[in-house]
This record gives sequence, C-alpha cells and structure tokens, in this order.
Amino acid sequence: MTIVERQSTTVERRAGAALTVRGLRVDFTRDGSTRDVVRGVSFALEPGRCVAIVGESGSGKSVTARTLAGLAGSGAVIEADEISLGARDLTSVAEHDWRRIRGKQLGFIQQDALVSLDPLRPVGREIEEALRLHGWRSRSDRRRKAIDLLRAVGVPDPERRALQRPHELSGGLRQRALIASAIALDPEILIADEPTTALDVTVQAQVLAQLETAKARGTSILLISHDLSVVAQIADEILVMSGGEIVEQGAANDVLTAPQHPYTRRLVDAVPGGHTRGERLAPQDLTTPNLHLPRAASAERDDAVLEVRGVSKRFAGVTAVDQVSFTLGRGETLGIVGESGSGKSTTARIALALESADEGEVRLLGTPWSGVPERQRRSLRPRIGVVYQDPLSSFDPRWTVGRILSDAIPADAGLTRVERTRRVADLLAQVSLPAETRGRLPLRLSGGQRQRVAIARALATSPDVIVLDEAVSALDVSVQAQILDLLIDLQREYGLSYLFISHDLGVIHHMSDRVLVMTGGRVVEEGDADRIFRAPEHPYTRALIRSLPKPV
Amino acid sequence: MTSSRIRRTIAVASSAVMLSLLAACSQSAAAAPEDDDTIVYAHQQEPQCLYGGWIEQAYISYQFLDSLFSLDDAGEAVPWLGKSWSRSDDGLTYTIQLKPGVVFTDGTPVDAEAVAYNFDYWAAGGNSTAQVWLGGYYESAEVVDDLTVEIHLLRPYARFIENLTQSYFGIQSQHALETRTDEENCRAPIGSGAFVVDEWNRGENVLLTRNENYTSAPANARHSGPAYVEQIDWRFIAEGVTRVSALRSGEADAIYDIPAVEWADIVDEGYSVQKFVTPGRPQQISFNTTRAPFDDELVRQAFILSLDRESIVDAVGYGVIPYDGNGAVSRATPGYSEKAAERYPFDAERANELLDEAGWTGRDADGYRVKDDETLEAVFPYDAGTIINADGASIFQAVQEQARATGFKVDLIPVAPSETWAGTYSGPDSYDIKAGYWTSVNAGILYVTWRQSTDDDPNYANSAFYDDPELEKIIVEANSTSNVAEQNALYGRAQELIADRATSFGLYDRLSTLGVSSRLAGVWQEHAQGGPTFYDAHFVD
Amino acid sequence: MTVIDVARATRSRARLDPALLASLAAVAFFLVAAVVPGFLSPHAPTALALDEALEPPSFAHWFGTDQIGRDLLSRVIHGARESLLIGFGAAGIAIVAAIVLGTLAALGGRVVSAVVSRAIEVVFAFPILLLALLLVSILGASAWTQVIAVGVSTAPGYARMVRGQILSAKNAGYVEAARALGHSPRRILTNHVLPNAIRPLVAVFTMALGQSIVWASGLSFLGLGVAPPSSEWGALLDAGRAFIMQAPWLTFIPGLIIVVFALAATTIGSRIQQNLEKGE
Amino acid sequence: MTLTSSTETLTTEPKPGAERGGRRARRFLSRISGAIVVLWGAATAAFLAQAALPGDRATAIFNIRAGQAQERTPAELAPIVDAFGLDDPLLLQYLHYIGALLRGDLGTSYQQFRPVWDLIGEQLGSTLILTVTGIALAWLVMVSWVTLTAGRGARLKNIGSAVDTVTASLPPYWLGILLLLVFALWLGWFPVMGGGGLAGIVLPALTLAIPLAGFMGQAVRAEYERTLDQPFVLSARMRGMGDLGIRIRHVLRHASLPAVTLTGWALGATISGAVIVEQIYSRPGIGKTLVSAVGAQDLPVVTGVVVLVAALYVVANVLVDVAYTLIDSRLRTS
Repeated sequence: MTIVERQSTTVERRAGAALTVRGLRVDFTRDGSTRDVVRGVSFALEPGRCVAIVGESGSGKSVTARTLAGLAGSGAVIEADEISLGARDLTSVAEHDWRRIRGKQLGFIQQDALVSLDPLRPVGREIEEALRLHGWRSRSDRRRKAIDLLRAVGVPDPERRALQRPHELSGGLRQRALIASAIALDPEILIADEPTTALDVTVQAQVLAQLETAKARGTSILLISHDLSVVAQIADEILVMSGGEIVEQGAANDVLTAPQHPYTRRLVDAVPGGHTRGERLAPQDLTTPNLHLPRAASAERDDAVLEVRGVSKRFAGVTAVDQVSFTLGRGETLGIVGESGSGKSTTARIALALESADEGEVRLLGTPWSGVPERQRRSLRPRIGVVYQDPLSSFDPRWTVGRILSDAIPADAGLTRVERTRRVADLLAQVSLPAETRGRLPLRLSGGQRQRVAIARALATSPDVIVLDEAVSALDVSVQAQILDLLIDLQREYGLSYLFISHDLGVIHHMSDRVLVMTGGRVVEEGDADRIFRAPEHPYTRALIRSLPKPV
Repeated sequence: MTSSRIRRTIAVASSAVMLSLLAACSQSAAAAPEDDDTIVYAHQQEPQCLYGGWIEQAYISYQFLDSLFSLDDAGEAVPWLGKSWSRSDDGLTYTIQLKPGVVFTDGTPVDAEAVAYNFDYWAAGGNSTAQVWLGGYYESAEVVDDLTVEIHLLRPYARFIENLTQSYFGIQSQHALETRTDEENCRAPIGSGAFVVDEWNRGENVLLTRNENYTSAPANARHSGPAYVEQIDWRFIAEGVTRVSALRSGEADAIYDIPAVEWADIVDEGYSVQKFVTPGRPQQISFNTTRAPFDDELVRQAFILSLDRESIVDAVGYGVIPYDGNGAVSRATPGYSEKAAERYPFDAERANELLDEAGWTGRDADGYRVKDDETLEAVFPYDAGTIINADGASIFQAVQEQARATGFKVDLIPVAPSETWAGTYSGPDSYDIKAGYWTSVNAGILYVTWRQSTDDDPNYANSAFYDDPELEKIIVEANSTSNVAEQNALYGRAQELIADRATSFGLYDRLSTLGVSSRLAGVWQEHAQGGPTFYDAHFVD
Repeated sequence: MTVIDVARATRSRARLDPALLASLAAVAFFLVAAVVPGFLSPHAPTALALDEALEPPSFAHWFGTDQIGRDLLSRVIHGARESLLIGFGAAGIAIVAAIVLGTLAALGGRVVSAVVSRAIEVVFAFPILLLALLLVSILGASAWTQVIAVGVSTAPGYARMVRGQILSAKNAGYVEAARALGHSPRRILTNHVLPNAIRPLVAVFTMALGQSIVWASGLSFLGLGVAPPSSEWGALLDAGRAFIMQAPWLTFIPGLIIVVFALAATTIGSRIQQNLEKGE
Repeated sequence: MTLTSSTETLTTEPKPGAERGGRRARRFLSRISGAIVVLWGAATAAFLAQAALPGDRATAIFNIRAGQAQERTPAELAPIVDAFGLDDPLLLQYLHYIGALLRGDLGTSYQQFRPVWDLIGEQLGSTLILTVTGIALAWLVMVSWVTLTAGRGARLKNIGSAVDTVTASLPPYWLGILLLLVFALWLGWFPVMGGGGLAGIVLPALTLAIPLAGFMGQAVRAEYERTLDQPFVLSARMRGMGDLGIRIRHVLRHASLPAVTLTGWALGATISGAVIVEQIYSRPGIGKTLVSAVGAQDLPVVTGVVVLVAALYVVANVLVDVAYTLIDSRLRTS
C-alpha cells in the first residue's frame, strides 16, 4: 500500500510539537515467530491539537498508542527514528523514568471505564492514586483535589461519587471519572483509546465535550477510534491505519470529505446513515451480481406479519417494557432504536415469545402468539427467526456449521438426507459463504462469517419475520457494511420482514422503513424513518439526534 | 529491568521470613525445658479409661494404684498393700493382712472394708479381666477386722495370690468408687499409689504427679517413701519410629515397645533397654475346630508343619522377638513345656503327606489343594493396630506365603478396631484361624482360654471352640494343686495335650520392651505384666 | 469449578507438550502393569526371601526389599492392578452418581431439584475423609469399601459440577436459539443440554481417577484399606512406615508412585479439558 | 465518611438504602435457614450412618470397656442396653437424639462416660489451631509464590504453575511423613513428638499448607494473570504505577477472590488432612478423636464431631461470604 501524503502535514520535527513520532515500528515475538504490528508510523502532535488514528480492529492503532506510553506489552520489539515528548527523547527511557512520565506528562483514557477503573476501589481513590504516585501534596489535599477534578469533568455531587465504585456509577459518570484521573496532573498529552466506544450516543456526546474542553485548555490529544463520526468531532488531523501502516494522513476535513486512498474511501462509504439509504455500503465483489438496491417499496403495511398490542413486562418491580405496540408489515423493516436499558431487547424477546409479557398481546401472522402454550407455538416458530449480537454463543460449540444449519431445517420439510445436504449448501450460498464452511466449527470463523452463519440459520426455516437484535453491533464497520448489504439483498429476494433493533442511529436510519424510538421501556416516538431523523417530535428523540455526531 | 530488582527484593524478603520462622522454631525446639523433675515417657496406645481390663490400662494404673501384692524377680508374691497372707488347709480361704496406716490419695484409709469392696467390685465386672480371673472361683470377701480380710473361694486356686499382683487388681478408694461418677473414675481413678493422676489431655498425654505422702512401696522396690521424680509425662505415641526418634532426640526419657528393627541400633547408641517376656498365652494362632477344614486334626497338624515359624520370627524379629512354638503358654510362664513347644518342627514333606491322607489331594489352577470341589481355604482375621502390631502383621504375611506352598489358601483379613470391639470376627462361624495373646502371671490362663463353653456359662475366650472335658479336668486340677512341681507337671500335660490335638500353635512371645535414656536410672519392669515402673526412677548426670 | 481452574492454571501452548507426553507414558505404563503385571515384574509379589529383608534399592532390587524380603518393584507393579481398579471403580461410582444427582438437581421438578440440590450441599459439607471413614466403619475395611467410600464421598463435588454444567448449558445462547427454531424441550435436552454438560466429564473423570487413588490410599494409610499381602500402593506406603528410618524407600517409593499417577491423570484431564474449551 | 455526608446519602437516596437493607436481611435469613437445613441433614446423616454400623452396639460398648473382643451374653449386655436405650425403636432413638441436640446436648460418650461436648471441646482447640495455621501458612506461601512467578514471562510462569500442580497433588500422608523424616528425624530441627508449642505445629501445619497453597495457587495464578491483562491495570500503569504497586494494590485483591472462596472449602479439606496429620505427628485433636470414635462405634462422639464439622463449615462459609463482600463491594450493592 502506498501512503498518501498530503501537503498540509509533514512529519518533520516541528518546533514546539508536544509529541513527535517518526518511523515507529512494533514487532511482537512470541514462540519464536515475529509479527509486525505497526510498520512505520509518523506524526507530530502540537499543543492544543488533536490527532486521531482511525482503523478497524487489528490495524495496530491501539498498539501505537500504548507504545507511546512505553507499555507495548511483553514480547514487543520497538524501533523508531524518533519519539520525543517535547524535547525529551522517549526511545531510551528506563522503566523507572517512564513511571514519572506516565500520568504526569501523558494521560491515558481507555475504552469502557467499567473495566478501566479498578472495580473494587472507589473512583475517588483511583484519582487520588494518580496524584499520589507523583508525590502530589498531602493526603487530604489529594482527596479535595479528586473531588474538584470530578466536579471539573461535570460529575454532579462529586463528594458522594468519589466514594462510589465504578459499578455504582452510570457509564457516562464512569468515563468522566476516568478522564478526571487521566487529567489529574494536567498532562500535556492525553491519549484517548476508543474513549466513547460502547457508550450510548448521548453519553458519547458528553464525553467528547469533555475532550474538547481539555483541548481548549491546551492539552494535546491523541485520539484512537474506529468510529469516523467520533473522529470527525474533534480531530484536527487524521491518520488512517490498516494492517499496521498509515494509509492516509491529513487534515481531518480533507480525509473525511475527500478520501484519496481506496481503503479510506471504503471506510467512509461503509458508514451507514440517512444518506446511504438504498445504497450499497460495501463494494461488490465479483461473485454476486452488482445490483443497485432500490428501497423495498413493496412493503405492505396492511399485510401485518407481526402485531404487538400494549405489551408490558416487569422484572423484580422494575418496568422494562411499558405498553409497547407496533405492527410489522410484510417486507417491511421496522427499526427499534434506544439506548441501553430502553427495553428494546426485551421487546424483541417478547416478539419472539421467548419472554412472556405481563400484559398485552402479540399476534404472528394473524395467529395468537403470546399467552398460548409453547407447544401450540412450536409449529409456528419456523416462521420467525432471530439473529443475535453474539452469534457464537448461539451455536452449540460441538457442532459444525453444516450440522447447525441442517438441524435448523424443520423436520416437517420432509427432506431426504441428500436434499438436506443440498439445502445446507444453498443456505451457505445465500449468505455468500464458501461451501467448505460447512465442515468448520463456528469458533474457527471470523465475526462476520459467524454472523452470516447465524443469518443462514434464520433463513433455514424460510421465515416470514427475522428479528435482528443488535445483529451488527459487534462488527467492524466494513464487515458491518457487508452484513447490512446482505440483509437488504435477502429481504428483497424473499420478501422478509425485519424487526431491526439497534442502538446505532446511523444503522437504523440506513435500514429502517419505519422507526420506533424507545426509552425507559416506552415508545416515545414512532414514524417514517426519514421523518424521524429530519424532524423529530419528541424531546428525547430530538436530544438523541442532536447528540448524533455530525455525519461524515 | 526494574522488575527484576523487585523480584529479587521479594525473594529475599520472603526467604528471610521463612528462615526466621524456621530459626524461631528450631530455637524453641532446642530450648525445650530440660526439667529434671519430669520424666517424659512415650507409650504406644492410649486407653479409653485409665483403669480397666486391657493391658494398656494395667500399665498406667500400676503407677497410681497399689495392689495387695507384688511379684518379685523370682516370681514370688511379696508384700505391697498386703503385709502377709495365709491359706487355709482346704485351700478355700485366703486371709490377707494389710499394712497399717496407708491412705488413699483422697484421704480415706486403705482398710479391710475397702479391699473387700474392691473384690466384690471386680467380680461384678468393675474390671472385666479381673472378673474373668475370679469367675468360677471367687465366692466372697469378708472383713475380719480393720486390717484383715478373708477371701472365700468356691474351689481351691493355688496361685490365687500371684494373680492378684496384676494391675487389674489395683485397689481403689471405696469412697471414690461409690461417690464419684463413672467419668471421674475413668479419668482419674483414686488409689494409694506413688503417683496421682493430675491431668489427662486426651490424644496427647497423662500427667502423673508424685504422691508426697506415699508410704506403701512394694517390698521389691528399691526405696521407700515418695517417688524420686515429681512428675511423669506419660505420652501416647502410636508410631514406633516416632518413639525411638523421640528417645534419640532427648524429647523422651523412656519409651515403650522398641521396634525389633531398631533394637540393635538403640543398644549400640548406649541406651539401656529392657525386655520382658510376658507370661501367659503367647502370640499364638488357634484353629476353629468346629468347622472344615480345621475340624480335622490332620489338617491342623499339616498347617503347623508347613510353617518354618522360627525362620519367620527370626527374620522379622531380628532376634529380639523370641520364637515360641508352644501355643498354650509362653516360655516365661511357670510350668512351660518345651516338649509341647517342639512338637511341630518345620516339615513340609510331612505336611503334604498329612494333607494327602486327609483327602485334600486335588490342586486347583493356583496350586491350592482341593477336596470335593472345596478349596483348602482358611479365613484368618486379625485385629490390626490393636492386638497385632506391624511386626505381627509381617509375620502373618509370611505365614500365609509359607502355607501356600503346601496348598493352603489363607485369607488374611485385617480387622478394623470398630469390628474388633463389636466382635465381628469372634463367633465360630466367622473364622478358621485366629491370632491372639493373653498375658497372665502363671499357667492359670489355661483355664481362661481352654475352659469348655456351655450354654449356661459360655467361654468366648476359648478361641478354638475346643471343648475337651479331659483338658479342662487337668487344668482345674492343676489350678488347685498347691505343690509347685505337681502343678507344673499338670500344666505341662495340658500343654502337651493342646499340642497333640494341634488346636493351637505358638509363633512368638509377646514382649514388653523399654528403652531408657542414660540420664535416667532406676526404671524397672514390674514382673506381673512387664509394665514400666517409675517409682524408683531418677535422673543422673 | 475447581478443576476448571486447575485447567486454566496449567494451560500452556499446544504443540509438543512434554508434560502431556510424560503423563501419557506414565499412565500407559501403569495400565500395562495393571493388565499384565507378570510381564513387567521381575519377581513374584509375595515371594519371601527372609535373608534379604530391608535391602536398599540395588541393581537386583530396583526399589529395594521389604521386611520379609519381598521385592518392592514387583509389589508396586502388581499393586497397580488393585490401585487402578479401586481408582476406576471409585471414579466411576463418583461420576455416575454425580451425573444422576446433578441431572436431578438441575432438571428435576421444583421439589426434586430443591431436595437433591440441598442433599448434595449437605453431603458436600462433610470433609471427604470423614465421610469415607463413616462408610468404612459401616461396610468394614476392604477394597470394595474403599471403592464405595471414596466414590460416594467424592461424588457430591462432581455432582455440583454436573449441576452447574447442565444449568449453564440450559441457559446457553444455543438453547434459546433452538427454542426459537421451535425445537421441543426433549430434543433440546438430548441434542444440546446433556451432551454439552456431560462432555467435560471425560476430563473430570480422568482427574477423578487420580484423586480417587489418592483418597483410597489415604484410607489404606489409616489401616482401613485392602488386606495384605495386597500391594495396593497406599497399603505399601502404610506398611513401610514402620521402617522409615532403616528403609525410607519403602515409604518414599509407593508415595512417589501415587503422586506420579495422580499428577499424570490430572495433567491428561486438564489437557482434555483445554482442548474441549478450544473446541478441538 | 463524615456524619453530614452520610445523612445526606440517607436523605437523598432513602429508597435504595432501605431496599438494600431489606435485601440483605432476606439474604441473611435464607443463609441461616440454609445453614439449619445443612446442620439437620448432617446430624441425621450421621445418626443414620452410625445406626447402620455393623455388629451389635451393646457388645461393642462392652468390649471396648473390657479390652477383649468376643461375644457377650444378653445378661452381660442388659445394663448397657438399658443405660443407652439401645432397645428403643430407631425412630425413638432418633427423636431423643435430635431433642438432645436442640438442647445443646450431644449425649454421653460410650467409652469415656463423659459429655461429648467436653470431649470434643478439649480436642477442638488443637485441631482448629492446626487447620487455621495451615490455612494461614497456605495463604502466605501461595501469595508470595504467585506474586513472584505470575505474569513474569513464560518460563517463570511454567515453573510456577508446575510447582502449583505438583504440590497440589501431594497427599498429606506422604508429605507429612517426608517432612517428619527430613526435618524432625534426620535434621532434628523440629520435635518428633508433636504436642503444643510453636515448634510442634510447624511441620503439621506445613503438611496441610503446602498442598493447599498449590491448589489455591492454581486458581489464583489464573486469576492473577487474567487480572494483569485487565484494562484497569493498564490504566494504573498509565497513571505511573510501578509493577509491585500494581501487583499488591490492584491485582492481588482480585486474584485472591477465588482463593477466598476456596478457603471456606479448605476448612473441610484441612480437617480431612488433620485426621491424617494428627496420626503422623501424634497430635491430639478431633481428627484423632474421630478415628478412634469411629473405630469404637462411639455414636455420640462421631455424631458430635460430624455436627460440629458441619457447623464449622457453615460458619466458615458465612465468614467467607463476609470476606468476599469486604473485598468485592459489588456484591454488597447488587
């Protein structure tokens, strides 16, 4: 691959750069074999600026970040023409001196504060620890300072929060506490590795706002993310990494609006949203016919395949689903969007009759689906399929793909053994998996392949409805693009109805004909997808869409 | 790398901790108090009560209970609590004169009434072994005056007084027996002995302290008045190796039962050792004569002849454990018959002939003899850990292996203590051969072990289930005969009869051994049962 | 639960695994010894040689001789049969009981599962040796008793494991997926729940085998095991104890054999388990 | 926490606090009822086990007192049968037994004529000291060993876990004898006769501790290495924390959780071990009492030990729960 160099950036050492990296290479040696994970990364980070490294999993972006803090991990072999922090050369720093640099000159924020803060210790202690390790004043001063820091990052009631442990805080508060511990000593440089991943979109906006604040104070930020829309918010300069190399590097706006490198282009194109509706997200490979995807205009609202009427569900006194109603028409995609805890997954399980509702009624293909014995439902089950976020756990670990699919073909299909085998082959072909996948164990497949197998299994019963519960949430954006394309292909071909559940507004907008917005177990808004995204009515929907990062 | 420095620091720190721990421990081990006023004695088995009918109880109760008489080196009963005794001409009444002025450690006097009470107490089962000895002979005890008591017998028993020297016949305070609970009398019996039970830490030791007012030393003791040492720490250490090591390390001043394999080393290392062959029934094997195959005398004889008993005992016993071919009484017993002992020398050829003669002519695939499709098989349970020690178990395995050569299939069954005490392998239907010993001071034991069993008066101690009126007659006659030579001749006849009938054969004599540190002098084995006596013991430097 | 931790702790890279090879070799050796002891053993296990008592290990007697001159190597080899039979029997009883109880506890009705679960917990509350001692005193000391006592005493631990396995299999994603496909509970049980719950038991059985021999030897050590002249390893160890000063090999070697076998069984079991977890 | 802030907590969030308290009370109650069921089950099982013992109990009582194993006549046995109610129907014996148990009376020993409580009571201390010392030593050894060897590269890790595996497989009867042989008999560093005192307990406690340390080490090492890979450890490093600080302040606490769980179980296991260790080192204790009581069919003593051990197990597990909650506050609130 060639590195696309843009004129606006140079990797020459610039006077006053907070951090300069030239020709960074990281190899990992394990069991005698060497893997080169980072191959020649160079950039300069100036005070008060934000450089973002963007890439998919395995691109080497996180290793780059850790290497800059001297924590590449065991077995790492690091080479660099230059790494300097201000005027200090970091290539030959002893571990002992690293400890003085970390926390004081380099702050570090990781993904998911639930696991990035010690779950057994109060968050205040973690912040105090950052101060203590660098010998900052007295214990009581540190305690006060920790509370001030929490207040500064926008944690309400910081005195009380400081005494709580991570699991007692919401995701947003946790992430802020983590930021507080990282900026405790006001380091010149803040490295943020996926700081908003796994956060709800509203929380994500708050966290990004915190980073903006830090930046405004003059802190340099190195942002690591897979999410182009997050990067678009605060980065001044973007490095696109793939396979350990920088494939494109330049001013943020240039890279995002006019990507030069094919990889960057693919990455940018793969991001779903309103503007991508009806379009393919992933480039076509040669085996499938290159079709432009028309919107499934044939959706028939009148032919309701799934009706949900006023269902409610309580768990241990907490209402998870409250009076939810909707109708899913044949060939239609109904998106349910909401943040964690909104009740969208419980709604999906009720729709699947895997959970019984306390109140209300569900009808599948006009037949009562809720409130009847499972025995009675069983014959109808093949008509409604499901694809989960984590397909691996939904496969019996002992079974090959072939057996999983064969097992899913209904017995009353009356197929002979040979026909069955052929049907399995057809299913694999339908989800664009090579035929030899049949003999493999799901454990040995990639995430995207597994999700294809899960879709093939759902198809095996020739269903009318497929419930997709966060079905693409765990996938890299380019793989997500392929799966979303596949789902649309299949819908068009078989007239499937999708109940599409996601927290990702972009994905929902891309996929859905109609959208249900849920929060706190209730449906707060329902309507045509474009209308909802263009002109949200409910205040919550408005807040949600406002916090959505600006489209790339 | 900095982490290696840390690693080293931890290693140093933790090894320092371990070392100081070890040092602290070994220091305190070395600094164990060398108290010259306490004898640490390591015994083997811990009884359930400090007084009772088991020899392990007799050993310890000897320290704090005085008997009426003591057996001296020559086997004569000499005065202890009893000053003198006399026998009526018909041999039915024994008159015993007590020493004056002796008191129990609870302050009550040792008088005729207390002694008479003790006799009735034993006969009623207060001590099961004493009860067996008195059974069939004892009638009543009569208080003549304060210090004179008459014992009336049902029939003459010439060696009656000698039997009273066993610790089962230790005299206890009547007051204590009458007023205290069973538990108290079990834990700390009250006698008039040289020591008093101070404390019993079960599972660990019994602390015996000196009776400062002791006046009633037996005539064969080496001094009078209170004992020399203040305290005996009577430990219970089941493992022979541990006892020997404790003696070597100085943790124990004296130990009981030196394993045969250690004997020579202990002697070489300068410890004084004492060995007492207990009189009475030796460690023998008796045949169940009530069922096949050993209801046939020829088979019994063949079994005995097939064993090279002497070689086995010499090998396992390292020349310390004496071989004894006599199955009736041990060589330490008055009236011992050498002839009975030598009746069955190792003769495999003869054994085979006898078995052929008895009809056990077939052989099965494993080489065992067969008759009428029955294998020549013997069930051989033994009381592992209680009656039979490790050496005994080795000897039995060798017996099993040798008997195999002539075609006997011996099934060795170690019997757990629970089954031992529940009598699981004690009925006539439960075994073919059985091992066991029974200590006594004379051949009177033959009455206990060979008396016929009747419905009215069953004798379960007759482990051969061999009811022979002739044998019993000889034994009863011997018991009643006061002329020693005549009596011994009669006992000899009884032994030979037992040997002829091959109802029992001897293996080895039961030993009571002591190992004593050279710092400690004056420990001796009493002559009724061979237990250690610490009354005269004192430390020398 | 604990066994899985063991597996995790001993996890290492696959490839050529010397520990596994050594373990397989050791177990194979003991299996051969158990099946055809005469093939390996230089002497008869009970042959007396009264003039060669307590000889230290030498070329003629690799493991030395005991107090009546029997060859210890031959006794160890012949003892393999008895030790292994006891081990297999006890592990078998434990695993079968564990499967039955664990299944009842996990899948029985409300009452049955509550009662059985509680019962498992009650028995699990007893220290293994205490339970085994009770059983030995009921049944009398013998090889069979050892088998039953050790099997029954160790069963509750495995029963808990089976119960946990079944419950976790029951709540696994693939069970819900099968339900969503409209499969019947019976089909789900036989196709998914039981096979997945029972599969790890192969590994557990192997480890239980090693543990059973250790516990059974413990009973022999307390003098509550098989009868002499049997050369079951625990009995050998116990018998050697009286000669520890003069002939430490009589105690050391049988103990070492027990440890080697238990280690080998544990190693093999944990490797099986790792492979199951890796999905091989 | 200051008074004001705690009242604030109460006033701002009264409902969750009350709910939490209620939940805690419920959990406590269910624990207690579970414990009672376990104890009752243990007592019943112990009774049944003993009732099923071979042979005649009266004969056994008689023989153990007499020291001669043989059959006895009914007349000889009558007083014993009478005194212990051995001719009562089994159910009646059971009811008497449970009734007495509820009054805190474990009965009277057949052999020793004494209340079982006294008998066990005087032995319990010795065993508890042994087991607790053993467990404490196991923790000390395990924590040092794991901290030294975990997460320091493949070679140390392999050595560390190999040692864990081997030590975990050492049966106490073998290890005990070897320690005794080497350190007491050959080197003479420790007394050969157990008894009280610091020196006397080292080898017995080590015999219990070494396999336990290996066993806990296996679980802890896995958790330790998992924890070392946790993001929060990286966070701490990124804050400038050193390796030792991380191991002690962050990792150890997490890694010790499985060992805390095992410690409850370990009390049972060490009691098994104590039975053997007390034999080897000639130590007094309930293990020794138990073996001799089982041997003598001393029903009240055996059931007493069984009930006591079950009670200990229950108490230990409640303590472990408490310890767990102290270490892992997540359980307190969720």
